[in-house]
Amino acid sequence: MNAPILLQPDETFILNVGPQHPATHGVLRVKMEMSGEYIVNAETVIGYIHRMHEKMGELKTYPQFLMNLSRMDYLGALGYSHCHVLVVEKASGIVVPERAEYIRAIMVELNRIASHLFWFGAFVMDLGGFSPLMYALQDREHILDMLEAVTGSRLTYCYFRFGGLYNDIDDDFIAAARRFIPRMRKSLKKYKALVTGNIIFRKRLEGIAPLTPEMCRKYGASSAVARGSGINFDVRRNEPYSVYPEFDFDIPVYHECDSLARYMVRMDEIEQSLRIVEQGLDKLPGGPIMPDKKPKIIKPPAGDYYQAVETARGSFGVRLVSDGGKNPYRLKLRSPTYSNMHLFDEACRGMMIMDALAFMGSLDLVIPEIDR
Amino acid sequence: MRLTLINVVIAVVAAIAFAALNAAYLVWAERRGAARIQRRPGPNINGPFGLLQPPLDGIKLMAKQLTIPGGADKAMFIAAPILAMFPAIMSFVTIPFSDTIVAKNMNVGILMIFAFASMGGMSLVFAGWSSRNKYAMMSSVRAVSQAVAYEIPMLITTITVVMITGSMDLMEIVRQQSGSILHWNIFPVLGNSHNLLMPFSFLIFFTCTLAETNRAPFDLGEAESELVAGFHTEYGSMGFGLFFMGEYANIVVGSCLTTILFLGGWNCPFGLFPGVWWFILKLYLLIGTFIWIRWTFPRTTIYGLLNLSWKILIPLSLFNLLFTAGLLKVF
Amino acid sequence: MICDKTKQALQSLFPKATPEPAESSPAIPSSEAQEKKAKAPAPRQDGVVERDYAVHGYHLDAQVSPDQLLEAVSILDEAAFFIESITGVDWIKENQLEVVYDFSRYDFDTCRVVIRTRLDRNNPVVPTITGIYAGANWHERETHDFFGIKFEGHPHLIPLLLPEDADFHPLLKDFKA
Amino acid sequence: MVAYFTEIFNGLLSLFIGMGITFKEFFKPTVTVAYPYETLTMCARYRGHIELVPDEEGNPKCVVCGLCEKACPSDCISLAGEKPEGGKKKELTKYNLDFTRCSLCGSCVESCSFGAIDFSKEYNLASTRKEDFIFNLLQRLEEKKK
Amino acid sequence: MTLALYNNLATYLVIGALLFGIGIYGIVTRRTLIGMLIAAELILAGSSINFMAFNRFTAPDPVTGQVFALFIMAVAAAEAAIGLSIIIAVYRQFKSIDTEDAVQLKG
Amino acid sequence: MNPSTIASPALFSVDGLVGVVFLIMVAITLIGGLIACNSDRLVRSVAGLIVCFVGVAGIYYFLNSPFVAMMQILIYVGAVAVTISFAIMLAAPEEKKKIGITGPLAGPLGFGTAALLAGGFAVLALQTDWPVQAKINDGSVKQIGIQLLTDYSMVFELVSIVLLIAILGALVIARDGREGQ
Repeated sequence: MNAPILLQPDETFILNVGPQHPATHGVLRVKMEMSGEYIVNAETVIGYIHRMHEKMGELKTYPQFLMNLSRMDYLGALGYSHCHVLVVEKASGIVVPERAEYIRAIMVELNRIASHLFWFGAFVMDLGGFSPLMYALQDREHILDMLEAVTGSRLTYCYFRFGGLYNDIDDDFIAAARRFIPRMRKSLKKYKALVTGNIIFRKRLEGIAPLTPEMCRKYGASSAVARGSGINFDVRRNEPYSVYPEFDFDIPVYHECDSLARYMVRMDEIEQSLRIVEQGLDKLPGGPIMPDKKPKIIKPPAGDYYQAVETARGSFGVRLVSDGGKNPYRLKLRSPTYSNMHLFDEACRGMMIMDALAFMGSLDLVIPEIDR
Repeated sequence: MRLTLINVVIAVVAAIAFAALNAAYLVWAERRGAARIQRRPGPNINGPFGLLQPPLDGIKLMAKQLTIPGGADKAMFIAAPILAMFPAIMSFVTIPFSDTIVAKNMNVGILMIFAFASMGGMSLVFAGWSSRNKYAMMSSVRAVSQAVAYEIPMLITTITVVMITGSMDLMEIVRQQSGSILHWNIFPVLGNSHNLLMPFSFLIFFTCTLAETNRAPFDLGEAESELVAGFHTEYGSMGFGLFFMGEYANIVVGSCLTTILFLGGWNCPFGLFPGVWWFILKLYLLIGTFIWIRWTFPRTTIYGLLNLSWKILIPLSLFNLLFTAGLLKVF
Repeated sequence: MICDKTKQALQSLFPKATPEPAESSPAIPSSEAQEKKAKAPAPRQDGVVERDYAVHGYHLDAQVSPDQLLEAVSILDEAAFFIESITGVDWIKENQLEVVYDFSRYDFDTCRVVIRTRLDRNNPVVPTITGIYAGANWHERETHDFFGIKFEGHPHLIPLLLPEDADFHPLLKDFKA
Repeated sequence: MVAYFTEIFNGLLSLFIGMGITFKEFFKPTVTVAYPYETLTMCARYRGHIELVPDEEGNPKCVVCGLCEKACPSDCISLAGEKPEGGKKKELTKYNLDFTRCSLCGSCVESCSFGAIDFSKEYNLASTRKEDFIFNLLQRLEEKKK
Repeated sequence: MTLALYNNLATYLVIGALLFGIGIYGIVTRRTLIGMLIAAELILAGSSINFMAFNRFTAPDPVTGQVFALFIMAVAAAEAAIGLSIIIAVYRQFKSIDTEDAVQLKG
Repeated sequence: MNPSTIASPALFSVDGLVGVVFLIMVAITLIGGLIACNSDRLVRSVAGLIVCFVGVAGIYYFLNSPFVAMMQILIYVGAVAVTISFAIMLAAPEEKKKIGITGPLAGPLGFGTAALLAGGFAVLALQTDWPVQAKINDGSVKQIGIQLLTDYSMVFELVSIVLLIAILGALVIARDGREGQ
């Protein structure tokens, strides 16, 4: 951003970035008012793949709605299901066996690594580097294989059940996960040398799109967007849920506030998730994966309940308003990228288009998750 | 005059054939190379190792309809891809592949290549402008500033070489590098200059070649994550095909020039059996490096690109020029 | 700790109700009786209630009238809360729409605050809080999409997730597709 | 001045390191599978579309309780059965799966307490017609019996 | 005869004169500053051709004309740079490069 | 070198083909010039200018000075045309604007003047009996270099100063406008 900003508002033109644009990762449209290469104003237009999950939630019973959550975010599906089962369990007072909670944590963390790997590849591809995407996909493929062997699907898992899990993990999975951890650590070193250390990459991200902590707060940003701006906020730590208090892991926080900081946070998070998986495998208790007694039909008592979890993309929350019936009375899904993306309009003003798109990549967008 | 004219005609035909063949098979090489780097097989269905892929792609492109977007400047829209191919083919005329394989050796051969290379940038401008597409337009503006910025250090570095050899004749430049690798202009230990900075000149020149041919990491004109496809967003069919061929032909010309100026042309590294095969070997090693670089690095920014040229390459190449001049004065 | 402070500050919005009785008002006696809420014939009175975090997932639940809203949100803004989400609930039996604002904190002094305000279903108008939280913009547009709640003073209240020409509000209970 | 040159040097070095990595990768074996020519075996828990499970005689195990139909969030299962004359149990006469709407959640298999439906391992389903994905599972089972 | 024209001084002089004429016509009829600049470049090219032709056919010293052509190029490049920066400045001032719109320049 | 004294070579002889190439060069020079002056879009004018200069370079090549020919392309196409097109992109967002003639008489008057001048020069060129020098330059770069650094060294230095001043002046003028915003 050394170049002087040449803002001539009377000579602007409108550039339609999207809904079919290679940099927007899906059907996102940004109407940019440009002055040459500089963005004067941007308006994000979302909702192209809005599916009204919240209304579906009202029309379906609790178990029937389970699989919708994994459709929200196709990269980190398990975190979203986790939140949903947690809030319903909390509301109906179902006690989850410890083993199930451990397996959930392991699975969610593996899924988080997979999601971050895909983001890493797509982000570097946004910057014009294609090979890291393929390397990241190769590593991600190991995770998908493991998850597929347990859950039966590769992307939109429907694995968590109220009170426990769909099925148990086996020794093969544990062995595969144990093999995966050192391999992933080695890959991380490769990424560090190939991408993180690369001068071109650093020059493109250093100092780009500084987001102040205050701005993050006003928009409710979470995940790496907040942590890259020096905010030590991770729902796993701030409001511990599931078995996360049992694990020893760090929350990476960077104070540079730029796109590189957001990148670094996510890369460090992969390492931290590996630590969680490692500890989870060590501590994994035996026992059942479903509670002994569980109501046949889920009918949470009337009232409203909120649960937040830290998904790969940030603080995801489900607000459940129950009237005591078989269906939720109201189910609000608070998606993290929605808030993160909202920042973009204000933050990209005065930026060059290539920096703005690099910034957009650093937000880790998954459009179905914004649109719900 | 008699022989030269026939030579020129043959050369032009040969150059077009060479350029087209190279473009086709460099695409194949690029796709295979990229696939290897990414641990994929790459095109492997059509023919052995997918070798039939390029001609089939060519047939596909030719079979397609050339669409001209509404509101486009038709004449220039059609002229631009031709202008993209033309300079590269003209440059082949004067490139000596060996002692004997040269169409028309000129005493200002380097100048000729640079003169025609400077036209290449204009084709991007015309393509971008005539498409009436905002992405294409932005791309052509980028292409102009990029072409201007990198021509300067490239020419200065070339002048350094010309100063050492004292000739703008490409064959003469190669002849002066004959002998082992130590005579080459990249390591002129035994040559007519003892310039220790020549490896850096080579790096500067190579970087500029990357930038002038719009190759990654300097492919800002067609930055797909920002400008969709840049100046050729609106092109399909053979219009796109010509741009594609032009890009690869430019790479070949750039690599030929690098080989001649720095890597001793058709000379063998050990001083044995000079011949066209050495030239071809060096040429394709350089092109391989182009491909290798493309699939390793992310793209630079436009201001990063300009900063690199104006703040690093131009000062360094100027310093190098002065250093060489001083060296020539002393020795 | 910040919970208590925020509670004090929010309670100052309700001058007539003394803090403790507000919580044990007949409509919402305690968090245990929360289940009856939906079935309770009378809508809840305005006031601040402390909730059991382990059951409900939030600490403070403040119901304010629409004209107190900006004041309440300003209190949270000054206390460095971040906006989590804004949504609505359609209480069709009571002919009311509820707008729910979720706030939380970045630091480890965890405190989730829910501010709700009830509106007449026939004329749902509420002041916008985009002046205080710029990030409320999309949330309010989304709530407008789904419930038809008008946010007075909102700079750009056009459909966000629904099509541009949508004139229906799908999350209303009487909406039929 | 020193900073200027160190930056150039470090930058160049990082570029060469990067090129070294891709060079190493160049010589590693490929990891992809040439899909139509080679296929992977699906894991044991792979969830394809559902299939009726036959008993020893090859007849469906299904007792037409309709739980799967109720459990399905997308209403893709429609089944019918009738009591044959003299028989005690209901017999399945129709079991259709509208795979175009199925989201492979597996609720139906979970809800079945008789083990009468199971996931198939089919994954390469492709067709140009929507009707091809409305499976008549009973018919499929009968074809399998033959 | 026509095919041997390239060996004739008068041919080149006529080409130079034609280019010069085209340039003059352009300068008179063009309305934008850039158009005028382009026409001026044509005039310079026409005169360069004359220098080069005399150099080839009549000059006692075989490089004088070439040197002159080179100087003309240098001057043309300088002219283009200055001219275009003026045009940009004018454009910034008047939002137009039309000579009619820039009449305020007369003071 | 009276035209009438030279016999025209046969069309398909080598010399004849050279003549044809020359005529093509002349044609593209003039056509390029006409496009440059008459098209109603400035970018087309630049394209015409480029075509014209490539033709001029070809003519220079026929005048036995490939060095100047290449410099013509390098400087005019590579620098001047690029600069002009850059200026067009910066300064002319509305291309559809009519770039016509300034008055009803300007067209014919301009054409008349231009025709008169060009015709006059042409007649002058054809009527004069030019002294012919038998010595033909060899087009060597070396000669030009020696001349530039000996006889014309002062001019050479002055030209470099002019260029330097031009660059600085251009920067100053262009920057001034920007700061005014």
